[in-house]
Amino acid sequence: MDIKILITWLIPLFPLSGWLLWGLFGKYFKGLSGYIASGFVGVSFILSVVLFFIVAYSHGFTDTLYPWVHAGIFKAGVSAVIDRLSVVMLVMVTGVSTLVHIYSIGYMEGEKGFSRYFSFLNLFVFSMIMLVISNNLLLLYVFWEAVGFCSYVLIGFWYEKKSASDAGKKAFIVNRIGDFGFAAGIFLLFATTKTLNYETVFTFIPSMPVYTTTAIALLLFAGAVGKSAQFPLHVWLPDAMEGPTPVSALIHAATMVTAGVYMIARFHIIFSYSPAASEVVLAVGTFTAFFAAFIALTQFDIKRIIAYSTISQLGYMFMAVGIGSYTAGIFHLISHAVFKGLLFLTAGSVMHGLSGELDLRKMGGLYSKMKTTAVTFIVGGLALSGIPPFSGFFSKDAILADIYNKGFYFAWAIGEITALMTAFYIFRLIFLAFFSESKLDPAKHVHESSKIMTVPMIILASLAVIIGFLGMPPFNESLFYGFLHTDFKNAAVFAPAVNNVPWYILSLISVLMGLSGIYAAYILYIKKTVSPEKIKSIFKPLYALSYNKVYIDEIYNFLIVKPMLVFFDFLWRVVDIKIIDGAVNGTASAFSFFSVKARKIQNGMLMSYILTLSIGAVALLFYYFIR
Amino acid sequence: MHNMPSIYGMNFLEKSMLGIIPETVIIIFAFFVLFLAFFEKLAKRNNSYYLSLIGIVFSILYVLMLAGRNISGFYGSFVFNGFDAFLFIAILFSGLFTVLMSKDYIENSGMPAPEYYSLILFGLSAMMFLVSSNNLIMVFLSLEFMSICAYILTGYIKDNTRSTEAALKYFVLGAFASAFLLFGSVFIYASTGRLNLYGIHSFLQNVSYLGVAGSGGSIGIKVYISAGLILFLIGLAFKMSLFPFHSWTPDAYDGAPTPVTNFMATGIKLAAFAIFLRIYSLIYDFNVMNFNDILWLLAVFSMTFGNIAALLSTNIKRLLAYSSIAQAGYILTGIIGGGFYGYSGTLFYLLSYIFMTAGAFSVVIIFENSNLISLDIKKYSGIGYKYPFIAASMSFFLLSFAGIPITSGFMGKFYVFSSAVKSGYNWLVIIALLNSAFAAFYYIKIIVKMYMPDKEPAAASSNSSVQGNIPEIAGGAIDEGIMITIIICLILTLFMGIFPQIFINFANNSAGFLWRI
Amino acid sequence: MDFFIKHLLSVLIFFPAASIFLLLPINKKNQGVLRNLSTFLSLVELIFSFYLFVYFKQDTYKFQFVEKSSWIPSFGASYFLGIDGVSLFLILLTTLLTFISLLSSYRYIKEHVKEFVILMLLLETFMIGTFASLDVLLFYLFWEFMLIPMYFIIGMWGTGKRVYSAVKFVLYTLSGSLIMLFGLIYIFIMHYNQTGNFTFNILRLYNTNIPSGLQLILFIALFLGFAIKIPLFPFHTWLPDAHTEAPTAGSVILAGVLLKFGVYGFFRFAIPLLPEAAFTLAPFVIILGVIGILYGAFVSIVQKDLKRLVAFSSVSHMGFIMLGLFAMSVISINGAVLQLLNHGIATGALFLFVGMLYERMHTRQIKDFGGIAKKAPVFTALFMISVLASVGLPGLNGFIGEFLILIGSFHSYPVLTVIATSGIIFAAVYLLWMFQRVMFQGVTNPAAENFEDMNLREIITVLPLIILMFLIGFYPMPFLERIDPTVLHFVSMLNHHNIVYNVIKLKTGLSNA
Amino acid sequence: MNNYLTVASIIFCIGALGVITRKNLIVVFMSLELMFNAANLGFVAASNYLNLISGDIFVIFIIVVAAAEAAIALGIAIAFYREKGTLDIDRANELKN
Repeated sequence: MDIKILITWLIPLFPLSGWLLWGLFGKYFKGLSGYIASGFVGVSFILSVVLFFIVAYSHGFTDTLYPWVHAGIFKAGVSAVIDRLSVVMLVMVTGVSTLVHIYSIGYMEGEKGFSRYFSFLNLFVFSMIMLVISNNLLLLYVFWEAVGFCSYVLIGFWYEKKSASDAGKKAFIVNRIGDFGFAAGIFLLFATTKTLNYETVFTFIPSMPVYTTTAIALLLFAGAVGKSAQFPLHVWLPDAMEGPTPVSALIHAATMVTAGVYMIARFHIIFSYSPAASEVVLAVGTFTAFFAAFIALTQFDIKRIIAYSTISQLGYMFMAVGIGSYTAGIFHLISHAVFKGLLFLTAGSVMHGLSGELDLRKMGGLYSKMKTTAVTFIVGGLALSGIPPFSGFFSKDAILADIYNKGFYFAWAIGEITALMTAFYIFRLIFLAFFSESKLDPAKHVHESSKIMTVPMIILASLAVIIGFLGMPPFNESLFYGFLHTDFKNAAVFAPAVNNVPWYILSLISVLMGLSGIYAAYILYIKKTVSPEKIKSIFKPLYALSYNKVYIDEIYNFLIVKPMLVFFDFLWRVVDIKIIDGAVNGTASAFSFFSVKARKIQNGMLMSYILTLSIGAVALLFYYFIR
Repeated sequence: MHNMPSIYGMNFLEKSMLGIIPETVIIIFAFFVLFLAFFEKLAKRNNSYYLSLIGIVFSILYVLMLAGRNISGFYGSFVFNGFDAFLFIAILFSGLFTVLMSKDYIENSGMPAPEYYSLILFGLSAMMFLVSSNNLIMVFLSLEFMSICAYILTGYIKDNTRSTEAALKYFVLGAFASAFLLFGSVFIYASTGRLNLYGIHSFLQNVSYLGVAGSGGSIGIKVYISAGLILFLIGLAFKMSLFPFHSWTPDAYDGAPTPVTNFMATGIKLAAFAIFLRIYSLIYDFNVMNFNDILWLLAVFSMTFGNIAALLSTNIKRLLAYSSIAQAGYILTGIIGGGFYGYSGTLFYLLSYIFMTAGAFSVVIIFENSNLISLDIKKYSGIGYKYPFIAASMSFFLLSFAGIPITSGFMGKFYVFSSAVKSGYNWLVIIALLNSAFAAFYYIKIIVKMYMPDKEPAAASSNSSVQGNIPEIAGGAIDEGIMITIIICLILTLFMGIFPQIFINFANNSAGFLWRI
Repeated sequence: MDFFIKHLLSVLIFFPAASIFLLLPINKKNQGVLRNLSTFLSLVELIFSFYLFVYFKQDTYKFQFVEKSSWIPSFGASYFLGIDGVSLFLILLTTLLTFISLLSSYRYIKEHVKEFVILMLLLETFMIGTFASLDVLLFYLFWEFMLIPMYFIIGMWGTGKRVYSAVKFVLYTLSGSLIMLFGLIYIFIMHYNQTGNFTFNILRLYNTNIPSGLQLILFIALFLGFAIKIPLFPFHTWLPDAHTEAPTAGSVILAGVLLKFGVYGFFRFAIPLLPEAAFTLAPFVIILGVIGILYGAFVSIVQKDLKRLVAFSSVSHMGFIMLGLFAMSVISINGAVLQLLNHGIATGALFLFVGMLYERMHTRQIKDFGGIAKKAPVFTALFMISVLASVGLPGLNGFIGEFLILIGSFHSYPVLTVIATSGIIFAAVYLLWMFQRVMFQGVTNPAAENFEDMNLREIITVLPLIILMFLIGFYPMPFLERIDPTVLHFVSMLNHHNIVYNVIKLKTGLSNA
Repeated sequence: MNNYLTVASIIFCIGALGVITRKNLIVVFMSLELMFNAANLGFVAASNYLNLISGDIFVIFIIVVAAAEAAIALGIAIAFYREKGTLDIDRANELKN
């Protein structure tokens, strides 16, 4: 067996075996399972790096492990596609996972169900890897749902909390709604092309009528909307913060939620051949970016703020893939994975330090108490708000510059405003948590987290500093672009560059946006020249809207969930029991009624018997003779 | 027509006698049994019981000896051929069962045994005469003979108001019906001038060749013979207990001693159907009148009425009575289906019918003998656990009535229904099937009572839950005669349900004799 | 050995019935012996049935293990057995589930153990016979008598309104199958009128040519019989009652095997005998199926009784199967057949778990549970796997079947398929919600405080099903490659009919013009 | 001969009506006899018309049978009277439904 193929299949094998081990024999391992699990993921990280270089210096390849489902003309195997896109994703996924695993050892210390946690974390890594390398839509769909399942389990890790198990259920069901569209897309694709294998499908796309392509693309995008928590299916992600923080870092920031972006990049041919669909992607992305940032402005739960910022950053990525600059999208995906993972881990460390406190209003002045955490957090924050030289700057500007140059000015404007808001809310968080005077009760003993937690944070922070330079502007001469764009060369160019404003002007604007956001936060929360209360009172309705997350959950509840339940109850109590079953029992009672009547004939009176007999006789004679 | 000459040609007395040997044997034994009554000592114990059994067995042997012969005696007023052989066997079996199951019953009732058994034997011989009779006089005589025995047997238990009342009703209605039969034969005679069935047959044939009896022709003959046939049919329909001539059935079945009920349900029905089949097959070929749609009506009404009435009845004997009305409807379906296939189907069904009925009644008798249990179905609750074998066989017979597969009932139903479909009576079959669907309800109701007493199994511990209201069989032991009956019926019902081929062959043979006329 | 393989089907059919005679002499007092012996016997049966799997030639659609001997010549009925890829797996499912349900009822069935085990074995005989028989009369014999043991099982060991449910079950299905009997008799007679000899050999009856109009009527007659068994949407009301009141073993067999007979009947009899009618009426059947999918899901959401919920979920799943079958594409029928197995496995497992819950807490009301996950991790894990299999989570068996069904049906019925696909959402809703309320959250019912985890016997009971879930989920080829040839042949046969049918229609159209 | 038969039919109907309407057991039996005799009349007329003897033979048999039946009838009537103390047939209503 060829070495690279061996490597390819070893990468998912390790987490899989990890899952089985902890799942079956978890209780024999106790704390050890954490280290071994991290080791497993680490190994597959190293392997993926090796694979990365193999691919970088040779070329991509595909391989089929075994034929999986063959029914009639339907053929799908367990097969992998290893090209530059997938290796990049692989390195990112396994890398972040490794760090999160290590971090979790400290974070989940002494948790009941420690092994269960790691088993499912391993299962998730396995599923994510498979999702990235899968070579046909069936396999993709399988692991598309599998990761959703993992997140369901991990969100509901503390299942005894109703809120937790609710959140898990919500995540799964909302994802299912998206997957419904995704599945429909796959059906349509199969109905038109009679195959689900990537290369074969892609060969069909250019010759396909554009409306079909659009339909397919939009249906697939529905799946992405669900998975990547875009509006209107974003509702599950904030609630998902009920899960352990490392889970949020890994699944709900770095990897799973970006699967939607990856999927679109993977199917760039389908999307690029349907401008309309891409328009929709762009629109949804833009709106979500703005909308989520707007909600994030006024939240007080630090994890929720970061969650909303994740949604908004994903919006950026969709903007990117929506205008056909897939490389930029992926680049932002990578850098975002790094700094958002960092932010979550640090937030987790804050929680850890405050023994589970999440409310900003009960924090403050933590800088002195937990320096490492604070510094790394600030690094993350700077990266998020796109201040050079942090990675966020390069990746976000690559996107915004592309958008401007391709002439989507409105989207660009929104993007810039969002950048401002982003900088504001993240620094609002930083200032309130770390710098403003302490509001937490002195009884609580605050402590810096243990090494095993801080080391991954530091690694990620340093990555957040350096990784950006891979995309050194001008972006389309950068290292990353050079490495990846070859995969997208077959994409149809539906949005050509209309004007060529040099990158530094645009970057300047966005940097200014970021800085002004930070400054606004500064004067509001440190200098206090303007009190937040005042702002609040000025924009009261807006504030209320933002604070209550635009009432989306409530709307869904009242417009969809409640009426449905009522309707279902009606179906059961009335249609099923009353009407259908009533008919069945009705016939039975009808028969018994007749029976009573019939036995009346048998009344025991001899005369009436004779009468019946002779009437019968007469009737027969009559019946015959009238005919 | 092959044996027409033998009908009008010279016959030797021996040959004639040969034809009626089985009946003769039975009658002789009947007289023996009757004589036993004169000697106090002999009347004690069960001599008469065993004697009548021996008689029946002998007669069966004779039938088997004669089987395959084709005899027509006494100037054509008797025939004996495969058809008769088959039905003789069936009738004798029903007599055998009746005798077997009545030992304890008669002892409990405290009535003298010899007369009883002799009456049963006389009744048997009458039935056999009826089956093989080939002349309107003989039909009438043997019918009356049979009925008189039945009347007496029905009212046999002295000082039992129910029994007497049943006899009364049965008698009045029976006489009324046979008056119809008689008047019918008047018309037939008046129009054809023949009393011999073959004679009538040939007459009709000639007439139909002349194109008279068909459409047009001398209306007189047509009207007379049709009226006669209808009246005749009414007379027989009464014995077959078809709606609306059924009304005696529930009361007579209810009031009569249960073995006698069994006798009526199996023997009399069998004989009536047999003679009807014979006459019908004679007149069927040339549509003197379109009998079938009248029969169609009768069948549909009978099965529907029977099932619906049985649905709520709580007395098991009445329930079986109603169900027998319904069964008559099903059997009639086969006759309507007609043709070789249909007739053999009918015969097959009749055969299976006597076995299941006899079985069911013998189970009823078991619980009647142990005087602790009445005929009320409620009292059957929970016997499934106390008497597993009896209850199981009872359920099996009931399922056979309901026509569930692997019982003979299913095969019979399938046979007659397919014959009806074959001759295009689809609606009849659909109605019949729907009927058997909801007929299943009341059969199952009894099984429910036996196996699923209305208390939570969780509540009471394993066996005490069902011990409570179950009767002890008097003296613990069940009469072996009844057990033999049950076992025979069980085996045959099962066997006819799974491997019916051999019985189908018998039925085919006898039906073939009908057909060749 | 050779003889054994040659007559394997007869052995499989009559071994359980024969083993009853082993059980009869045993005194009903010593229940342990009865239980163990009967379980062992069913295990032996299961092992026998593996031979079927091993010696099954997978590259042909022809019937295998054929046995033919004369039975009732004058009806042309013969003792004609044989299996193809479809009935093979259904028989395996039957033997497996019988073994499992016997094993599962050690604790549930406390009284009349003897009667119980005897009835179970009897039932097994008739179920296998139904799947194996290629002679219509033989099939009908097995098919209809099967009701009786099931009826006793529900009525004698059930709970609550058990008698009502049992009687309802029998009468409902009986009336259906009697109508069906009419249809079968009619075809039988029709074949006689055309060829002049009676036969019940299904392969011969396939060649009966029946005018289209008549086919519709006959199809409806057969349809009633099978649709009630499935049960298809408007005929489903017997199912919740029967399922709810039946003992665990009863529910497992009922859901796992008895519901399959309806689909099997369509596959083996209704569609091949009356192809034109099948093609004409397929849209209506599919619409009923899709209604069933959504309706079952909707109603399950609001159920308060665990078993009732699972019962309605069966309605929903069977809807998928009907969709797949009547879409009449190779892929979808493959999926439908696979889904038959999946439904048997997943729903059977669910009923087993519900039964265990009932044994421990003596209630089936969802509101009485909660917080069990903390007490019983193993139970939780296995229960969750079965729930997810029923939800149709990828990687477990349920997914493959549903996906094949949907992707196969989409081509001919896109809209209906999409509507049906929305069923996967609601499946997630009702099952996960149920799971959450039962297993997660805090303990509300004190009875749950000392909820003991599964013991070894129970684990052994469900383990085969769990393993199968993963096996079919990750490597369904052993199943599909045996099913596929049969289905291919089935569809090609139908298409042939269809072409002829269109030609006729064309001709008539021309003649009319 | 039609007239004979008509008369016979009329008598038959009268008999039937008698059976239906009358309550007294004895009268009912008499009406039954009447019906039988109507048949006799018909047979005699027919055989006379057709110049056949078989009808007359039948009549003999009928008379015999009627006698036998009368015996049974009286037996039952006596038993009934012994139990009920009356001959009103409406009192025979123990077996019903």
